[in-house]
Amino acid sequence: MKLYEISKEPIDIQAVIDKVVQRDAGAITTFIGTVRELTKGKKTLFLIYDAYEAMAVKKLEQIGDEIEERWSGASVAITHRVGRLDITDIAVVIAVSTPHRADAYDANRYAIERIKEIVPIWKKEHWEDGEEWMGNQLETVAYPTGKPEAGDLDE
Amino acid sequence: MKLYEISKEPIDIQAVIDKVVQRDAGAITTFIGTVRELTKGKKTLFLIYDAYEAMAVKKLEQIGDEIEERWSGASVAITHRVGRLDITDIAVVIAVSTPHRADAYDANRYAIERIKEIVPIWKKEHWEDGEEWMGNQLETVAYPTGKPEAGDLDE
Amino acid sequence: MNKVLFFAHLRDAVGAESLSVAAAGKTVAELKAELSAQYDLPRMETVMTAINEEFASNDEVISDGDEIAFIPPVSGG
Amino acid sequence: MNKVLFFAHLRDAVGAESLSVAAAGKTVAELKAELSAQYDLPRMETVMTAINEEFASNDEVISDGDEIAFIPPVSGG
Repeated sequence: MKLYEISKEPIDIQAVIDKVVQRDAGAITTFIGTVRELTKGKKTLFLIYDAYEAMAVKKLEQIGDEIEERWSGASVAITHRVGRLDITDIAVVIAVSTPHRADAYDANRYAIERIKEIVPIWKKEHWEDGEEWMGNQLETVAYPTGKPEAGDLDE
Repeated sequence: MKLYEISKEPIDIQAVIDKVVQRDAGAITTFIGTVRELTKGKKTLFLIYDAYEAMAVKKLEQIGDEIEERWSGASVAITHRVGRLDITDIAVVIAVSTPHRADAYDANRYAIERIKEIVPIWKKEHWEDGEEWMGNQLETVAYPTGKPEAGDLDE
Repeated sequence: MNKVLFFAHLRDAVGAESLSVAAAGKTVAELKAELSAQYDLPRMETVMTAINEEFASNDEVISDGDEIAFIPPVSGG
Repeated sequence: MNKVLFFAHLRDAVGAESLSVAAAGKTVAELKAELSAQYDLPRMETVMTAINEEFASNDEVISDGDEIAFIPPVSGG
């Protein structure tokens, strides 16, 4: 069973959830990232996601390891879609199970924030009047050393 | 489509999620409450959930209304199971969609905390050496006026 | 007449899911006291009351036909 | 030889998914400068680098056979 996947096919949410079911978990949270039509008033037609697949899987695994270290008893599975996605299509599913519910929310949220920092996946937005590769940190963060800061990678 | 349900049958997670899909939502969170085997070192064999069904549905609706008022653009669906549940069975599924992800986590967590306060559903734990109706606030909170405080009901 | 519903450990104590009681004109507190005298109802200070599926205060007056429910501390989720 | 991978807007700028380059002995910074001179690579100060699928510093030295990837700011999730 692969806990961390990059998928060219639509993501089966239930299949991701099934990977984290455990007898000592009382809570499972999932985060489902979907393609939103309007961003800052601009209408998206569709998206293309591309990934550096081998490294992306490694970085998802790293995020899972970070979570299991930080939240005792946590179990994690993440699948990220690549290719063309239309409005309301699912880009990512994160499932986290923990013994108690507060941890399931916190650990899940940590996962999505980390994905947006260190997992090599890019989206290209297509609008009626153009298209562009998006970068969350585009022109707002520079990496003078060529890699993210230690805090980003190891925290 | 019923957004708030009490179900005697196993809950179809995907069906609950489908109810909150919207073109302007970029995030869906789900909370899945499952039956945990160990609680404070004691081994649960199975649970029975019982509900005051008509009122429980109303109170779930109230929670949904509270969320939609507090988190702009949020959409909510909740199904709670009743009857006998075994270890890892699903007791409750809460799905919340919002335009942005932070709200989807916060609103979802609000829902589960409110369920534990105001929705008339009870669980009976069965162990090897006995059984007991559980109350989260059992003997820790009294209701001298006969109902929860205004803050609990109206906040 | 009024239907009075019991749940969880109260149902076990009463031995019935509901009782038919003439409670019109009584307050919730009076009905609670009356039933506590007839049945061994434990921890009534932790029990909430609903009239017609809405939480009600101890001093609310019951009308004929109202459905009353005693709501022990809930444990859903 | 080294395989150098490009993604997102860098791939559009280079016009190829990857190039085969002799980069052994060079630092990441040197390779970046060299490729920037040949291609119009925008916003390289925001681009991270990976060697063999792990983030690497600008001063890391490339060995023969290492797979190099230039990682623009990511936008998954």
